[in-house]
Amino acid sequence: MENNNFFQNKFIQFFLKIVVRLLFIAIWVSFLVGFILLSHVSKYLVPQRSLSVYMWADKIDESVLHKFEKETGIKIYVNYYESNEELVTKFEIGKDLNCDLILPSEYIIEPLAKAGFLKKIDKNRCNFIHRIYPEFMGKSFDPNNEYSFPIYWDMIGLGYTKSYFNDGLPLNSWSLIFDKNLIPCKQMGMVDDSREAIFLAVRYLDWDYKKLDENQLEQIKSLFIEQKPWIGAYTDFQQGYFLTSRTYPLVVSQREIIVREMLLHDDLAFTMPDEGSLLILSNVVICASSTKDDMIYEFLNYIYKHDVLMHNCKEFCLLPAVKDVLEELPQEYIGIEDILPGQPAFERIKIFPNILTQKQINDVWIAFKSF
Amino acid sequence: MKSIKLENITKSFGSDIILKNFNLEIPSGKFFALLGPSGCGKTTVLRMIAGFETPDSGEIYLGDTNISRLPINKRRVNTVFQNYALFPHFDVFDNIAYSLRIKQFAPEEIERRVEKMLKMFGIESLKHKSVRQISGGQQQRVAIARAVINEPDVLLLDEPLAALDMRLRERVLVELIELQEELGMTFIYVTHDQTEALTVADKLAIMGKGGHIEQVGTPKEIYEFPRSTMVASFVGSTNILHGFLELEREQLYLRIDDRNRILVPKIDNWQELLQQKKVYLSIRPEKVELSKTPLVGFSNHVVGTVSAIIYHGRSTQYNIALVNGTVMQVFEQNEEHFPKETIDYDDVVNVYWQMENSVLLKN
Amino acid sequence: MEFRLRKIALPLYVGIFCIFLYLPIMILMIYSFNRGGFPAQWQGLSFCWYYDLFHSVEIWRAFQNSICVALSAAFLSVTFGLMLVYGSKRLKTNISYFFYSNILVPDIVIAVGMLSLFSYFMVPLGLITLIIGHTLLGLGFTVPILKSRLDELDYRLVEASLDLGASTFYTFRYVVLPFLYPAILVSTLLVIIVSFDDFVISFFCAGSSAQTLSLYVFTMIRSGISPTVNALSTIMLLVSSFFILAISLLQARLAVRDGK
Amino acid sequence: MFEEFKKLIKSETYFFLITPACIWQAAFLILPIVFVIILALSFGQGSHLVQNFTLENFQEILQISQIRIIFRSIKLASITAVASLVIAYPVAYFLALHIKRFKLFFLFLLSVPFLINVLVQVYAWFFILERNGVINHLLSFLGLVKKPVNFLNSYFAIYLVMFHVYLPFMIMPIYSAIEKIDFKLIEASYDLGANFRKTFWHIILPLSMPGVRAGFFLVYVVSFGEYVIPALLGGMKLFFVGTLISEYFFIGKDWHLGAAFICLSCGMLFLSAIFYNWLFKKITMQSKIIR
Repeated sequence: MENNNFFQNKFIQFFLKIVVRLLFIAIWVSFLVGFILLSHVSKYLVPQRSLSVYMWADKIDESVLHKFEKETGIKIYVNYYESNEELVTKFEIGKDLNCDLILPSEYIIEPLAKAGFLKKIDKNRCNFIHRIYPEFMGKSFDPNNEYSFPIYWDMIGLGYTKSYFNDGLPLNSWSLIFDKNLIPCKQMGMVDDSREAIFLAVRYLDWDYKKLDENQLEQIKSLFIEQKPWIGAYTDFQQGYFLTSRTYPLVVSQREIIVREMLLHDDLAFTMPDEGSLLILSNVVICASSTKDDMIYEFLNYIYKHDVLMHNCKEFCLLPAVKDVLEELPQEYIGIEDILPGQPAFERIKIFPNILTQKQINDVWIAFKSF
Repeated sequence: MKSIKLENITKSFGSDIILKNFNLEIPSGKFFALLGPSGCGKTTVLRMIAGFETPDSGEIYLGDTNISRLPINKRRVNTVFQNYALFPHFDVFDNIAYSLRIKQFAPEEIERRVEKMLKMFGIESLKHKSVRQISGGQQQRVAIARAVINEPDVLLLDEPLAALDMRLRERVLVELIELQEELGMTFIYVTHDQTEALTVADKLAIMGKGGHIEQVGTPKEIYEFPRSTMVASFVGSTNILHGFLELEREQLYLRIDDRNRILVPKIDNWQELLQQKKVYLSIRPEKVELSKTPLVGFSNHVVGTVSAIIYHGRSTQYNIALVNGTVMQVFEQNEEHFPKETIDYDDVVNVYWQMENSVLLKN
Repeated sequence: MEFRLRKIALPLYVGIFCIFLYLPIMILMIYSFNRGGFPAQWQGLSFCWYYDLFHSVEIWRAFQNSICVALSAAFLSVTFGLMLVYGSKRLKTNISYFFYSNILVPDIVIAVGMLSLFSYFMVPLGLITLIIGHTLLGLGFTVPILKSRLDELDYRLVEASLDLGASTFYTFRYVVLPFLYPAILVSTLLVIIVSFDDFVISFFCAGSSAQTLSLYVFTMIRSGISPTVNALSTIMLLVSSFFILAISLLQARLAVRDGK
Repeated sequence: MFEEFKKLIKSETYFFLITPACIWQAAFLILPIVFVIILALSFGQGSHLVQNFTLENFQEILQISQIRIIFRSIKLASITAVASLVIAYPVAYFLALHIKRFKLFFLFLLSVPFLINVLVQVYAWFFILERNGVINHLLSFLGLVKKPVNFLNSYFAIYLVMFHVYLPFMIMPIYSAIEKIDFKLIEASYDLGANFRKTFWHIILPLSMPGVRAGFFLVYVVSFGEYVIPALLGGMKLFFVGTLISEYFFIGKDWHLGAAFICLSCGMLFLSAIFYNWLFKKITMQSKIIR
């Protein structure tokens, strides 16, 4: 009887109702949380003898990886990313990203190392260090090569259609793309990377790329705005397509993209302007969260092997940072003369140190793309 | 105020032939009703007069002008639609003023004429109400007002009462008659309800299935002298007896079974009918007398048993099964609370009627 | 004159419109059978690009991811949508209308919002986050469809069933569910298509860690023309047209069954 | 006691049923939007995303470049919505009022592009518009141009594909609105002396307005945040709202500014939508007034 009274009290009933509802909500929320946590579980589902590698597309050929898997029984999971910034974002989001090895560009290593995402490399376990050109070692982003070793290098230059420019390019200079009076064609392709574009502008203006002030950035911005009318497209991927389809006769591009097309089309050529250009280094780094050291070093030593590196370089027209491979690499895969380390032209390719903040770069880029 | 003439109209939708060589003449200034069962093509006739459909062949004349190829908006004919088709995004005033505004009358003129209409239909208070908010009867008034403000030669009404309830219908019918008298324009009223048509029309046409006219005439003519079984049975209720004709001493008899024959009036073509094996006769139930005791002075007499009694209030309907199996309906007025003679189930009764009150039908 | 304008000009216009709508897709499909790599030069019939397509490991992986995400998202959004629609009908709340907004909020806002949310709670991006995003998108489609179907259900049927002593579950299973069945099928197919086609949410909430077919097409388009993309697009087109055809037929049958 | 509890839980079954969808909506639609607003109003870095609350982000964002980009997107969305409205209306009108047979087939025909992958459609246009594409071949075959024309990487390409992709979004609501109009109303209008032009302007248009509005705002809002088409067909020469947002979040890594930009652009979107709504009301009023 008393029980009944207890339940029939309106206030109690209301209270119980709320409790039950909260209970239901809690049940569903816990289901949801469990579902989300599933994403962490996937990490434990991969086989023990496996490596997770993050890299750009077209850096290591799949056949090479298959061979490695066959030889050692270590499974390689490859994740491709499309920009260094995307990689960093991913790292910041999932702190314990299931990752062992990364092949990033040079400028991203410093922030990654600072944030503690990278592990120091044990030089004793690497058998390839002596083969790397000293020119690529000890650069400003990692002075003692504690975290990284270079594996490929490349530069920005001009790709063009020979049949359009019968006597070759009128000038071998960045003014072809920046100077209104000197542009050789109505429309051309330009890189769509703010850092690279700023560096090229600095080389054209012949400023010291190691220190830039706000005033100079303003001038670069107005240079870009001025340049816009004769730029057909800003792109990081389509340069080869633009040249071969004859959409634009002249494009600013990374060498490897153009050389890949040069192998198939005789009509194309690549050149590096006399003012010098940007050096891009691809490096190997190890994730701090990785615990698979043995396998990592086995893999590292494997990909630096002469044959393996040669295969990748020929497949994707990459330039190796390893001396014995580069010296043997046929000229057609290099696509440009006198560029090897030690030769005079090489002196004019420089790394762009991280002297600008991301915000400064953004401001320039957004401002000129808003016009 | 113009008459309408339809000549040799043929109309088909796809492979369905709705009308074939259809002819009809509608006199001017009259309330004309077009009555027929649903699906007989009466709405198609109306839509052709309005211009929504063009006839495949044949001509339509409004007065002396041929309007069969004239666009809808050029005809001086307006329609009151079945569900009124009031423009939902306009208020009452705008709905009524629509056609005047289309014709670009001066605003003051529009105001004056719409006000007049509103007053005439007694809906001044609804002037700025949305048409969605007003009742069915009010909507109907608005629809009629909208159609007649244009002062058309002919007003077409397509079953305008279908959406109203019984009680309202009777009142609106009377109002429609008054309206027609007041405006004097030709009204063409399409319906499948015979009481509406009989009440309202000066003249009416009955359409049968297959899209042809069965009979045209005043309500009285149609009711009292139907020319076909279809008309007789469609308009009001009737008893249809059949048999074959016999001529004896200049008198015409209808032999309905071996023992009974009925005296029938002569009509124009009785000689033709004499040859036919099956001839029909219509006798309205209210024109028949019923009695248990023999009566004198009637020209016809049959005997039957009562099979059903249905009490209607003002009258009682008796179903009498004749010897040959035919069932006749008889309406008796309930004139007295306590009739002298009560008729019950299974009573054997005499059925009497006068020869003149029956009609020989053409088929 | 006016009459002729509507009788001739309008159908002509609609015809041109249909050509505009379909021509690009048709050309794309035709050229996926072109032997040559360059567009617009017909060099003979060939299935080589399809051969290439079926031998690419990456495409298969992207395809598997897409299938996995689409099916999970369809299952989740239809289940949840069904529960919501039925529950809110019985509770007589209008909460369902709230889900109509999912289509109206720009994709990119949802995507960026989720990205920042996931990053704050450190949820690694991947298939799970993708499923979450697509389920949200899917709810915007399933809830309106299921709701409008449920509204057509004569509620007295449910009451009659309950009145005859059936339990809530039994009523749902044998009265409501059979009635909703076509709508459930339609919305499932729709969510699968939407999930397969979605780009923006996939791009932000998964990126490279779980590449879907859309993302794969995106990366391929970014580097220019490739006949393999033609072949892939053709297959995707045929599959989605098949699904849409199934949806249309279902709806047509539904209309017939309801005697409309 | 136990019985009572069972009863209580049973009475809340329906609440149990509606919870998961609501939680989903709250956690992944409301919460992210709230989160974007918080990000916009705060300052922080790396893993400490929210440290201090500040309005500085908006100060930073309220610059001529960003405003210009927002207006560019508004322009893009407006032109897309208005033009596809004008293009789509006759089609929807024809489909709803003039087609009697094979209606289902035509509806199917129109709903296929509606659900085809946007990227596939973009690629198809890419294929047609490019320098060696079908159009250039056709033009040179007809002798209209001597040298192939670059259609890609231009406003022309962006708008063309925007129309193509968003037209079905416009047709469907307009079609269903016109379909709902009682044909008797149109007949009544003719009957009362109106010609086609007047019937259309005073009857059909106002009555199809709900569909027009739905289609317009659907296209307007969705094309405002469009990312793929400007990115792939515009040669990345110009930033639109969609591309800038992704720039902020992926390349620029400044989430706070990105969030502030989202808030700002959504605000502008809202204001412009209010303006268009007002405009629509005006037009509806106008079309009701008969002169």
